Order: sequence, then structure tokens, then C-alpha cells
Amino acid sequence: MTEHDADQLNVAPGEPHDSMLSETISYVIGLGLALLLTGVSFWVASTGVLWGPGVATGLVVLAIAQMGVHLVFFLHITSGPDNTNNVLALAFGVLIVVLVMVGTIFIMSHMNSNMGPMQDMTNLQAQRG
Amino acid sequence: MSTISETPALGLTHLGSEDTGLGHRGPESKSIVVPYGFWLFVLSDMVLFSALFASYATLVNNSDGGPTTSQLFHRDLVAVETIALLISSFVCGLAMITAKRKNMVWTQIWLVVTGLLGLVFLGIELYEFGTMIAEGAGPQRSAFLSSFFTLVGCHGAHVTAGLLWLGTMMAQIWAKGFQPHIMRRLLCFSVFWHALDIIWVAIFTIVYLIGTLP
Amino acid sequence: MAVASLAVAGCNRGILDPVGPVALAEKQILVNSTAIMLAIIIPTMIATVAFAWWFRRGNSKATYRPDWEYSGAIEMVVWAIPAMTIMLLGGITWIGSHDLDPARPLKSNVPALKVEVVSLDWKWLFIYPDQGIATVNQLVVPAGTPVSFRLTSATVWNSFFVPQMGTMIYTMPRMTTRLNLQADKQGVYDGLSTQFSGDGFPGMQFKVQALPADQFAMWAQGSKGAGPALDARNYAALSKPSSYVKPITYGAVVPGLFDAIVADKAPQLHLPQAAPPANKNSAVPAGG
Amino acid sequence: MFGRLTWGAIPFHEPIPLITSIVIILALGAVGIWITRKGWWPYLWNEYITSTDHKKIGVMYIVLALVMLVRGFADAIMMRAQQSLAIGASQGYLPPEHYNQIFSAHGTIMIFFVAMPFVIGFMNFVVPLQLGVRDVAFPTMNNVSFWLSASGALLINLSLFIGEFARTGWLAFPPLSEKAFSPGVGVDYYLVALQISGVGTVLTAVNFVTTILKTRAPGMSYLRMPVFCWTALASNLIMLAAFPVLTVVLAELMLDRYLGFHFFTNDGGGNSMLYMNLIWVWGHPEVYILVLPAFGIYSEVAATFSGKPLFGYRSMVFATMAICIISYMVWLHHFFTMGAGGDINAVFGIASMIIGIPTGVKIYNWLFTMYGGRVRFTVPVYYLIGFMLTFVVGGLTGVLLAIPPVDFVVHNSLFLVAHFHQVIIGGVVFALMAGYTYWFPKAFGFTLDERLGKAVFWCWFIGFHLAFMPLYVLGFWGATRRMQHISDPSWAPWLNVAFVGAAIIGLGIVLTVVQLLYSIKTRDQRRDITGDPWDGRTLEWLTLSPPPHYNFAVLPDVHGEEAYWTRKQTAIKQDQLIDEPDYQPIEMPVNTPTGVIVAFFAALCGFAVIWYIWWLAILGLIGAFAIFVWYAWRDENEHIIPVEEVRANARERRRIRMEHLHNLSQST
Ligand code: HEO
Ligand code: HEM
Ligand SMILES: [Cu+2]
Repeated sequence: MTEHDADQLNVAPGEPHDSMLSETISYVIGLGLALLLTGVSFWVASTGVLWGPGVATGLVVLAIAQMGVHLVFFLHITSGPDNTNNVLALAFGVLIVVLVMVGTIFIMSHMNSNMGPMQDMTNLQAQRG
Repeated sequence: MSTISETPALGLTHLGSEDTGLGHRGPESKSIVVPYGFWLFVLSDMVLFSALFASYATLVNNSDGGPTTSQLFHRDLVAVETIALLISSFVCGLAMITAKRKNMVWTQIWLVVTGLLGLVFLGIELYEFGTMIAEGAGPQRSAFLSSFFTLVGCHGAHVTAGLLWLGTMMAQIWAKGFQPHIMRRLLCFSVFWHALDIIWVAIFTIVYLIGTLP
Repeated sequence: MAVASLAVAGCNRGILDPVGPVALAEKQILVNSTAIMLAIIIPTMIATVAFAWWFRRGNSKATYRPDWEYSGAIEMVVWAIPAMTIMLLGGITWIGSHDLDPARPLKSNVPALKVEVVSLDWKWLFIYPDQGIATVNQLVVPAGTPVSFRLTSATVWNSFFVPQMGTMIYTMPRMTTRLNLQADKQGVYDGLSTQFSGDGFPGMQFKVQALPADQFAMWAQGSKGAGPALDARNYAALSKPSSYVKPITYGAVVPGLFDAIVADKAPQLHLPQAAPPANKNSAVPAGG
Repeated sequence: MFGRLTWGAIPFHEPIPLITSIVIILALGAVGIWITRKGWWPYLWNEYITSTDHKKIGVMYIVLALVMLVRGFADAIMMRAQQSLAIGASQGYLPPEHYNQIFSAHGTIMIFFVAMPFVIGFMNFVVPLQLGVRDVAFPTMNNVSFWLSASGALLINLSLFIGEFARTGWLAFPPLSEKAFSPGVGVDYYLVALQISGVGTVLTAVNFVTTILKTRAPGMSYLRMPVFCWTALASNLIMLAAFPVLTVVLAELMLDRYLGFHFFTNDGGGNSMLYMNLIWVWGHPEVYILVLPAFGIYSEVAATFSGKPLFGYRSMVFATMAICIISYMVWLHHFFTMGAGGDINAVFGIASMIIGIPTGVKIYNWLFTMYGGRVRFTVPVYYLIGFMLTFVVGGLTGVLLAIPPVDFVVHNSLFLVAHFHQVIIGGVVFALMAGYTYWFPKAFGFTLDERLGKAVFWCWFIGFHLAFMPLYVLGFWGATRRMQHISDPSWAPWLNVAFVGAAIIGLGIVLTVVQLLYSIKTRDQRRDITGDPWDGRTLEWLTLSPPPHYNFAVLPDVHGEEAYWTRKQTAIKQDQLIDEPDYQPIEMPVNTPTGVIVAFFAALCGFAVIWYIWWLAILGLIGAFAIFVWYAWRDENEHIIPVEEVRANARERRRIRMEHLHNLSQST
């Protein structure tokens, strides 16, 4: 079996597989979107127009969007059938990343609020008072 | 050799003959296998960063009476860093496109630009670290700063490693031309370089922007 | 109050011999869950031996079914039975984790006794904030009264555990954990650290004495003012590494010592009433 | 010049390590001289040390594991002796600073340098053969991975001669492991050795996930992969996801110790609970990295020796992948007693128990594999049954530990020690011994002696129960782990029983060596000529024993779920092989010294870091980079095996195969 056959059914991550023009256009679009999202992020973080408590969430959403842009336009990870394995691996990776981060933050915030020094200060005051 | 087979009539290829999932066509070619392995490695690197992010998120408030996020970070510098890295990633993509067409001159030019922009990024980061340490806000100051320097520094170390790799790649392309195995490595390099961008997006959002919200 | 401790120690049977509500509940959960699981595990073990033996190659009476590899009914059963068991155990776990959460105060008509626990290298300091006294390696509590512990460590991690009273909990530097226990029977119980803390670790044992409430009050009153005082100086002497330390009783404690230890500020405790002379015998390193 | 390294680092004044060191050095010297005398160095260098052949690398991993098992066992028996002696008034023969090094070294070595290399060794040897391919995806990297593991093991053992080992348990919890409380080099040895071998493990994971997902024989779809390959896939996915976290948490501790950072220190706002959290993010999945391939081995053994396909293949695969994912969601069960609160404890407790469901399904599937079979009571089957009897009890105690109110009274006790030895010995070690017996003829062309093999089994089985069942009892009585001295004299009888049990295990280990030597001596009577000594069902039995470097002259074409069994049956029925295929020249990866050199620099650099010899560390790093560039410069990665050689070998093989086939069709 030739490499050519294989390429039709399966691509390597990061490998663009079109004509020069469309490849370049894909990168240009990617760059444009990334710059746009970056700009919006910095603007959102510094403007006073938006409702404060929502800003952090907004920034996270923008970051996720930008990561998506990088994945699609720079790393060429798409949902096409030729990309199944790449996407599966990515999904596994994302799952683990989420478990590690969310799990740790969830656990550690409980630990800190149950046992951290902050609460002791309030106790101290409660006892004294 | 060992070729007891129940249906000798069937040939080696099963293209389209069975709907049993990927891999029924036999081992993939190297041009698939190598970047795929590298992709897995990059994903495990992402897990590594997730642990660093988790540490940072846990320790960010433990400044031990020392400086806190909003006193330390300068958004304008970070904006420049971000743009440098973004464009570097973009130019790296251009280098891939020209490399595929075996255009030596342009490939080298784009790779040089990629590297220079990476150096700009690294320079700004080192400058930031330098001023912080000079102000007494080094990693030994508090748990918050330890985790900050480790997280951002680890990304910086990746960029440094990437630059060393880039240099090696350029030399190889120069000396050996666009042979298939060189092209595979170049592809891996570009995956690495783009992935560093993705991690940077998380860093500037979580550390620098959310960290300095009022 | 001097109950002959050695006679009692040594023949207690740890968590199988609970003396308070917490330990009792935990033992029951342990026994019940074991029984529930044994109900499946034992038949499984029997079937393992039986199947293997019956279907041994030499047995001509066993039918050989070389292609039998699937049975929907069996599949369903082998998924369902463990799943049901886990649902049952999961329910117990959910309720038990909340009911027996160490931080949860025990229900009682009697107000809880407050004790502050500090693990040192390698001994236990117990501070009675309301009584204004402190002890080392000897915890005296009134029987039938809940005890509400706040715990921390002045060095590395340890874990405070009195097997017959139930629930252990970590003591960690700069952190405060909480624990609520009660001894209903009077007696002397073993206590120890279960989290390895360095070379003197095996000597980090202490005794718990559960006395009737009135005797406890007498003990507390009698100790007050008698013996050395635990001030910043004495505390510094006490914190020097030592192991297998004999019990000590302090007749006075500087207020706020526990919180100062949590804040890592114990040496800075300068309080007016802290003056009595240092007790030289209190913290002699004892080899090991 | 030499950092903190002085003559004082060598244990001249401590008899036990000194004598051990001298004995080991003499033994190594003797082996070296013997090899030199026999002139075997070139052979070793070409056939093993620089080999990129997955089978050779697998064998090297297993040899490493067996050697380290002896070391880890020596530690264990010393601990058992100490705990039998140091009761009441006696302090035993080991002072705390020594005893504490021993249990730390035992745990570290057993997990990282016995269980891991053993499991990885089997995956190396078996997976490409079962997938019907010629090697792993990245053969050179495979060699590098092995040597990185080996240099980790080297550093740990070096701590015996130079300096000391950590006294902080196998997971080195801070703040105890921080500079303030452990100023010596022990923890540094621990950290550096694990970092180096950890890199090797991540590379292995990349290699095997790629191999399994991207290189399989034609026709081998996912649902035709042998279960061992599935478990290997799951195990490697966990490695890929878990080891980076270990790298991070160890690096953070190193930064604390070396550069004065404040991740886990008591001062500066550090938070030691974070270490506990992160190390268990890795630590819990780690135990499933070990046990999943063990389950795979049992699956192969059960099917082969029952003469039946595995019962419930699909649910086995599903259970494997379920464990793979859930194993990542339960880590908090190792610190219920930290005080996270009822909600968190309950959630993680229940999640932990849920693993019992797919595990139970696996047990029942093996059970029903035997049902209706013709079970041959070979050594691997002994281990299978021994496992099923032992592991379910260990699993039961695991589920008990996962109930927070129960864990509150048995955490850190000898009950816990008994639990994990029961699942590790009864689950992992038994599987490794079964696999060792099962695949030995494939690797070396002759079988191991049955009788001695059964004796070894009984030693492990009886020894294990004597050594660890008493610990459950002691755990209930409040006995805690890591005790250099026991205060309560009434525990003595139980501790003595445990000592006897450990000694019996020791006898089993000795008998393993005897079995090996005896089998080598009598190998001519126990040759495996057919390549299929057990009437196997998976593709590794299709080729020669030992297989040629390239495994298969032509990649086998897979039809049906049991790749080899199906074709074997059809061929028996038709009493003929298919027409000779069209042989092609084969491209195979060339040998490479990269692994040894990288490992050399890694070990050098690691040693320098441990002793603060900074110039040497920098030299090591430069060396490593130079290797990278030099290696990257190579063009020729492969050599060609000419078609004549392939054809000649294959013809010979066909002839043997034909005879075997005749015998088989005559007998059925
Ligand atoms: C190979 C290694 C291995 C394996 C397979 C397991 C398997 C399990 N373990 Fe264990 N463990 C292992 C290795 C360790 N564990 C530890 C510690 C540990 C702790 C922490 C205790 C503490 O620190 O206080 C808990 C809660 C568990 C739970 C479990 C559970 C629920 C399983 C389950 O996977 C078991 C599932 C199996 C079952 C249940 C039997 C078969 C099922 C049948 C027959 C079905 C029917 C049964 C039911 C429905 C119940 N383990 C430690 C301690 C580390 C340290 O602190 O140093 C180690 C090394
Ligand atoms: C060969 C028989 C074995 C014996 C007799 C044995 C014995 C022991 C003993 C006595 C301890 C110390 C318990 C304590 O703290 O009081 C221990 C701890 C431990 N063992 Fe084993 N063991 C054996 C095999 C294994 C194997 C095969 C593994 C893993 C693959 C293993 C992993 C561990 C671990 C992780 C610890 C904990 C170390 C620590 O506390 O930091 N053991 N073992
Ligand atoms: Cu676990």
C-alpha cells in the first residue's frame, strides 16, 4: 500500500493538505481571528463598561475560542473522518486537563476553606469576642 | 513463513472491504505515525501544564504579605509578547507551506523570522522576570511567586527548547534538503510551536488578565 | 486519678473495641459493609475453585463447549450484581461521610470540652483553652462528654488517632483541622500518630484517660497553677525534637498559643503573665 | 569542586550498608569478569544493549525488574526482621534513620523499578507480536526509554554506597521532605531518580499508544485486538496522562529544596496539601497502570488454557476502558482524613467503589471463560486461580478503605499495608509470574520447568497469606505503618507469622532462580519447536520461538476475532497452508547506542545535581544536547534484510509448521 492511500484516510496532526493558496488563506484567517480574540480579551479586561463579575468568565470563553482557532487553523485538527484519531487523542487530553484542573481547584478550595489560615483568623476573633 | 490462513483468496488489502474501524489497512505510514506520536507527546505536555496551572490557582492568593498580581503584572508588555508569539506561530505556518514546495530560500527566511519573533518573546519575558527579581519579587518571596515563575518559566523553557530545535532544523534543512524524514521533523516542530501558543493563551488569560482584574 | 494505665493498655483491641459513639458507628459500618461484600465474594471464590476443578481437562464428565463465549443473561447478571452492591454501599458511604464528618459536632446535652492539639517533634501537646492548662502525651477527657478538637502541627504532618474512640485526622502546619470524639466508657486508651513524621515517629504515643465528669473537673482544677507554665520560652524548649516523652502537665498556658502556633508566631508571643521559670526536665531528648 | 560530595558520604562506619555495598560490588565485578572471560561483551552490546528490537528490550526490562525484585525483597525481609525484634524494650537491630530509608527504598523500588519495568517489559515483548507487526512505532526511542529507567534504578541503588536514601516514605511528603526537615541527599536521590525514569515512562507511553492505535496487522480492527493489547493501551493512556503530573509535583519539590521556592514549605505561604493532592493525581492512576496489563495477562492465560475464547470479550474491553477513565477521578480517597468535608469525601469514596463494578465483571468473565472449558492446570493457571482467590479479598478491603468512615479508622494502618500488598502481589506480581512462565518459551525457545514453577507458586501463595493476613488483624488493633519500633508486646506472634511468610516468599524467589538455571541446563529436552507450545490463540504463537528480529516474514492477514486461532483451525480442517506468499525484503531499524549514551549523561547529570556539582551537571546537559544534535543528524535508520534470507527462513518455518499442523489434525 502506498503512502498516498494512507493519506486519504488518515492525516497527521498539523499537516495542511490543500493547495498553496488555500493553505495560506487558512493561516491568514487563523492569525486574523487570533489577533482579534486577543484584542477583545485585552479590551474586556481593561474596560469598565462591562459588568465586573462576568469579566473573568468572558475571558475564559474567549481563551477557549482562541485555542479552538489555533487548533483548527494552525494545527489543522478538524472533525473530518480522516482526523478521528487525532481528535480522540485531543478529547482524551482535554478530559484529563479538565479533571486535573477542576479537581484540584475544587479539592484545594475546600481544604483551604476548611483548614486554611483565613478561617482561623475569623475564629480567633469569634473566640476573643 | 507462517501462513496458515483460512481464506487464502483474500489479498492483503482490505480497503473498504470491512467496516471495522481504523487500522484495518495495516500499519500506517511513517508520515502518519511519527507526527501522531508527537501529537500524543504534546498532549502529555498539556497535562503537565495543567498541573502547573492547578498549582498556580491554588497558590495565587498565598502572597505571604508580599506583592500580589495586580502590583506586578504589566499588561502592555504582555500584549507585545502575545503578538510576537502569535505572529511567530503564523510565520512558522508559512514556513511549512514553503517547505512543502521545497522552496529553500523562503523556508529559511520564514524560519529565521519565526525564531526572531520567538527571541523577542523570550527577551521580554526575561526582562519581566529580571525587573521582578530586582524589585524583590523573585520566586523565593512567596508561594504565589514560586508558582508564577514556575508556570511562566516552564513555558519560557519550552520556547527556549523550541528555539534550539529550530536552529537544528534549519541547519538540517540547509545541509540535507527536504527529505521525507526532515519534513516529518519539521512538521513536529510546527506542531510544538503552535502548541506553545495555545498554552500561552491560557497563561495570558489566567495569569495576566484575570489575575489583574480589579 | 492515677488509674493504673499499663494494666489496661496492651489488651485493648483497637477499633474492634469501640468506647464512644463515633468509633461504634465506624465499627458497625465496617462490619456491615464487610458482610455485604462477603456475600458476593465468598460465592465467587467458591465458584472459582469449583469451575476450575470441574472443567479440568482430565474430567470426562464435564462438557466441553469450545465456542461458548457469550451469554447476554450472564453478562447482565455480572454487571448488575456488583452495580447493586455498590449502590447499596454508595448509599451507606454518602450518609456515613456526612454523619461522621470529623468536623461535625456531636449531639449531646452536655456542652463539648474544647481541646487544642499540637503535634510536635515527636510528642503531642494538648491545650485546654477553657481550663487554662496543657498536657503532653496525656489526654484527659471526661467520659460521656463530647470533645471538640482543633488540631495543628508545629513541625511536619502527623495524624491524631485514638483507635478506640474512632476517626483520625491529620495535623498539618499552618492549618487547623477539626475533630469531634467522645468516650463513653471510662478507662485508659492508646493514642498515636499514624502519619509518618521522621525518626522519632514510633515514640509519638500518648494515653487517653477518660474519667467521670466530676473527677475530670477535679483533675483540671488540681492541675491549674500546679507545675510549670507553658509560655513562649517553655514552648520553645518543648518543641525541641524528643521522642518517647513522659507525660507532662502544665498548670498555665499563655492564651492564644494555639493560634500563634498556627500562624507560626509562637516565639513572638510576649504576654505579660508569661513569667514562670523554665522547666528543665520538660523536654529532654530521649534517644531513639 | 565536588559540591557536597566528601568521603563522609561513604558508609564506612555503618556495617550493614558497608557490607552490602562490598558484596554487591564484588558480585558485579565477578559477573563483569565472567562476561569478559567468556567474551560476551560484543554479543551483549550488539544483541541487547544497543538493540532496537522490542523483544530484546522487553527482556532487558524484565531482567531489570527481577534484579530489583531481589533488592526490594531484601529490604522487605529486613523490615520484617526488625519488626519481629524491636518489640517492647528492644530497639531491634536497625536504628530509625536506617529503617526509615529501608521502607522508603522498598516502596520506591518495588513500584518504580520492579512493577513498572516488569509490566512495561511484557508490553514490549508481547504487544507488537500480538498486533502482528514488526516492532513498536519508535524503536530507537524504545531503547532510550529503557536506558532512562535503568539509570533511574542505578541512581537509587547508588544511594546505598554514596550518601543515603530518602527517609520520607515512597511518596516523599512535604514538609517532611523539605530541606528544613530532610537536609541530606536522600530526598534528592529520590527526586532525581524518579524524574529520570519518569521521562522514560512518558516516552514509553507515547510509543505504545502510537503503536497500538496506528500500527496493526492488516485486518486487525480495534475489536479484534487481543485483550492484552487493550489493557496495554489503557495502561499507556494512563501513563501518558498521569506521569506529567508526577514530573510537575516532583519538580516543584526540587525547586523548593534547591532554589528556596515555597510550594510546600511551612513558611512563605506554601501549601503542603497541594503536594498530597498532586502526587495522588498521579499515584492513584499509577496502581491501575500496573494492574490493567496484569488483567490482560490473566485474560490471555484464561482463554488459552481453558481452550476457549475469552468470555464476554466486548464487556472486557469496555470494563478496561471504564477503569482507565474512572481511575482518574478517585485520587482523593488517599487523603480522606485531611478533612475535606462530607460532600467531597463521599463523592470520591463512591467514585472509588464504582471501579469495583468493572473489576468484578472481569473476574466473572474469567470465571465463565473456564466454564465449559478444558482447563489445563499449568503454572500460569495456578497463578490465575491464586489471583482470583486473593485479589477479590484485596478488592474487598479496597472498597472498605473507600468508605470514608471506615478509612477514618484504618488509614495508614497495617490494614492498608495488607490491602495494597494483596492487590499488588495477588494481582500484579502473580500476573507477572504467570506471564513470565507463559511467554518464556516464546522469548527463548524452551519452556520453564513445571514442577519448580509450581513450587514457586506455592511459596508466593502461602507466603503471601502468612505475611500479610496478620497485618489486617494488627491494623484493626491500631498498628500503624512505618514503625521502626513496636510498643505492644501482644503483637509479637502476629509479626512473627508475618516474618515467616516473608521468608517463604524469599524461598520462592530463590526457587525462581533455581528454576531458571535448571531449565537452561535441561533446555534441550524442553525445546519449543513449533512456536506454539500452549496451543495459543493470539498472533505471537504464529511465529517462531524465539521469533526472528522481524517477527513475521509477511504481516499476517487478520480475519475474525481470534487472529491466530481462527486461521489455525481452518488450516487444521483443510490440512494445508496457504500458497507461499510473495516475500519482500524487510526494512528493520538498526541498532543504536543512543539509549546508553543518553542514559549515561542523564545519570551523570543526575548524580551531579544530587551532590551540587554544578559544573558536572552543566557538562552533562551539554553532552545530552550534543547527543540530540548528533542523533538528529543521522540519515540511515534502517537496514534491509534481503529477500533471500527472509524466504529461506520462512520456508524452513513452513516446513515445521506443516508437520505441526499434521500432528494437530491427527490429534483432533
Ligand atoms: C495494583 C494496585 C492496587 C489496586 C488494583 C487497588 C485497588 C483498589 N484500591 Fe487500593 N489498589 C492498589 C494499590 C494501592 N491501594 C492503596 C490504597 C487505597 C486506598 C487508600 C487508603 C488509605 O490511604 O487510607 C483506598 C481507598 C483504596 C481503594 C481501592 C479500591 C476501591 C480498589 C478497587 O480497584 C478494587 C476493585 C476490586 C474488587 C472490588 C474485587 C472484585 C470484585 C468483585 C468480585 C465484584 C463484587 C464486589 C463488589 C461489588 C464489592 N486503595 C495503596 C496505598 C498507597 C499508600 O498509601 O502508600 C496502594 C499501593
Ligand atoms: C515480596 C514480598 C513483600 C514483602 C514481604 C513486603 C513487605 C513490606 C513491608 C514490611 C512494608 C512496610 C510496612 C510498614 O510500613 O510497616 C512494605 C511497604 C511497602 N511495600 Fe512491600 N513487600 C513485598 C512486596 C512488595 C511489592 C511487590 C510491592 C510493589 C510492587 C510493594 C510495595 C510496597 C509499598 C509501596 C510500601 C510502602 C512503603 C512506604 O511506606 O513508603 N511491596 N512492604
Ligand atoms: Cu487509590
